[in-house]
Amino acid sequence: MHVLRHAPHGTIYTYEGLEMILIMAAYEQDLSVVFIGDGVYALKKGQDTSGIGIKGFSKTFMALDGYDVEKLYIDSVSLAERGLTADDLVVDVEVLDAEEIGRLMKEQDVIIHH
Amino acid sequence: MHVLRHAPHGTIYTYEGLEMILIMAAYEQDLSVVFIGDGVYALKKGQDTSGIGIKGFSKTFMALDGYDVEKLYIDSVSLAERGLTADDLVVDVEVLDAEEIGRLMKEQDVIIHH
Amino acid sequence: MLHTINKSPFEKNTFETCIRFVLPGDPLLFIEDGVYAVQSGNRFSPAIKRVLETNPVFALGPDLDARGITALSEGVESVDYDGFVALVEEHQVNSWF
Amino acid sequence: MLHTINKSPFEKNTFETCIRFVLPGDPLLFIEDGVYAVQSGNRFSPAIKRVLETNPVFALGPDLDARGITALSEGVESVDYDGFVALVEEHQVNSWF
Amino acid sequence: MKIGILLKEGPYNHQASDTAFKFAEAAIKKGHTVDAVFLYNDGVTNVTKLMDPPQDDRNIAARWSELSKKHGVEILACIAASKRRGISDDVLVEGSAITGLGTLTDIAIRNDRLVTFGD
Amino acid sequence: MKIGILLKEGPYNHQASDTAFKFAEAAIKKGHTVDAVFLYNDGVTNVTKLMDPPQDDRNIAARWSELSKKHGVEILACIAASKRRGISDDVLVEGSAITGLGTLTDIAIRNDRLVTFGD
Repeated sequence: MHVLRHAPHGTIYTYEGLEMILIMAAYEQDLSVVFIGDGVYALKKGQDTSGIGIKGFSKTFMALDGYDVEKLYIDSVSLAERGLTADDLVVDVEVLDAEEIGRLMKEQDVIIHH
Repeated sequence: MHVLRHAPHGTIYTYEGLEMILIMAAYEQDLSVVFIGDGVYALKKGQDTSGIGIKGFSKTFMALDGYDVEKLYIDSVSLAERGLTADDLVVDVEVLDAEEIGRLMKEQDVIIHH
Repeated sequence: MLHTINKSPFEKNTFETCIRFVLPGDPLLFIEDGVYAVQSGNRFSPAIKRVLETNPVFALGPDLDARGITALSEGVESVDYDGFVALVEEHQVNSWF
Repeated sequence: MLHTINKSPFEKNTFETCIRFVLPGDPLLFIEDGVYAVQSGNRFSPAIKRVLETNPVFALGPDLDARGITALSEGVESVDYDGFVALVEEHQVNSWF
Repeated sequence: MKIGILLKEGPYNHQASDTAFKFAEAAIKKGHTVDAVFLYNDGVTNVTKLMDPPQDDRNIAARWSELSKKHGVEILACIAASKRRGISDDVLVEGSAITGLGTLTDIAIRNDRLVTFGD
Repeated sequence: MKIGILLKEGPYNHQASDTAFKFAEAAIKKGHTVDAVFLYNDGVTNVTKLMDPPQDDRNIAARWSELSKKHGVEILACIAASKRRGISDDVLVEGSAITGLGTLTDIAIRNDRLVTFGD
């Protein structure tokens, strides 16, 4: 399970996390991705990075489906306190509460935070 | 003015900040150092870093006096919310409130946060 | 004195720490992940509203665009890098991160 | 599942975020700047007390020593790197930073 | 038990590298196998042999190199992260290597634990 | 107006380097002099010529080098911070140099502004 917890662009963690997810998806079954905290911002619609000179990557999340990464989860509290709803996001993700995500984490052999 | 805002050891910012302060003190008059937020932990008595394999440096703050760095200020709120008092610190620092520190900042030509 | 803030207020205490030391009248400029603070309707909107009562608040437009933030808290002004430089022309800089 | 936390709770939201996802019974281990959370009598002591009602809480001794923290919140156990390894023997690891 | 380590920060600037090393040492001393340390993000800069800290300070690259020699721990830097940060074969400390992210998947699968250190 | 820049983080991992560059460009375009960019902490890794990012990405070291050539901006890495992180004369991109912290004092004194970018 990969946990994305950083906003995009301010640091590279989300971008390099996504690179890792894409490669690992080619090897692993059952890979899941969870968006917690500022990680939910990675999925925000309407990102245009041309002004900061950094390559955007929000559209790459739409491609995850093609890599058989279908388990995308997002923390409901993180979304709500940022004034966002599922409609603001570039992909369909399953909105879960913290306990549900905690239970999913508990089932994992490997968890990597980005 | 140098503003130390990081706890020691977890990152190098406070240590390299102190290195900068020592060098600049040789060139500049009127250099001041302010401890805000986790920066106040840098002055905590009783640090023993032998177990983590990183060189300790809290005693270097005691040497600042010899470099004519005499203006050491600390934010009262940062100290209080960490359950610390001036007695817990390795050097004498002037405890100020945020407004007093804000006014000192406003007088500066250069402010560097570490 | 210009105060710049580059951290998301959700992740780090930079914003909350900075505003304790800002004097009335001095401008704040949110850059990089700091711009999430001025997105309208989030947990920090009331705090931004309070700051605006005494201080001008700016956010770096290219950073807002990069993050898809279109709705700003009322009273916050978007500036480009030119505007950033213009603020630096007028003020000494206190960069909080 | 072992949850490790390496950030000061004053500076970053790591601790507050982590505890929302921890299930009852799972151990927490504070390391690096994370250990400031278990210093007795600070702003986070009540939160640590609440966590201790349902979960064992550990802090890495060498990191406590390095920071001059001698008084821990009651119920928090100090372990050395050996103890860290022992916890990893028993649990899969979830490293929060 | 077989343990893999993922290290996501560079040397000196963050304690992550020191904690990862101390943890690896302790695990080995307890009889476990530390299979590999995989370096990602700024972590790849842990293995440049050009680092030259003050004499009274630890040399972090040399320390990883030593761990590799003594205990057969593979020290592996991600190639994409390395290229971005100027880490190439020319500057690698002995005992380290550059590899792809596929190797991290192998490490995750073949070890009983993967422990991450980061910032 | 004369402006000095202090950059405290490395390339790619944090946006600080990008923002510093965009700010410097805009200041020069507005007719100001950007006197120097001083690199501290992980910031020293901005000037390794070994970095080799993907073709469709910016090359941050090359960009600083270009700025130096075109506009006479000194790109200076702190020697103590550089040694710790494996940045030596051998890997410096053209237009950059390694220097002591005394130079930062000079930069602070001789410029109207010192603007810091960090993490």
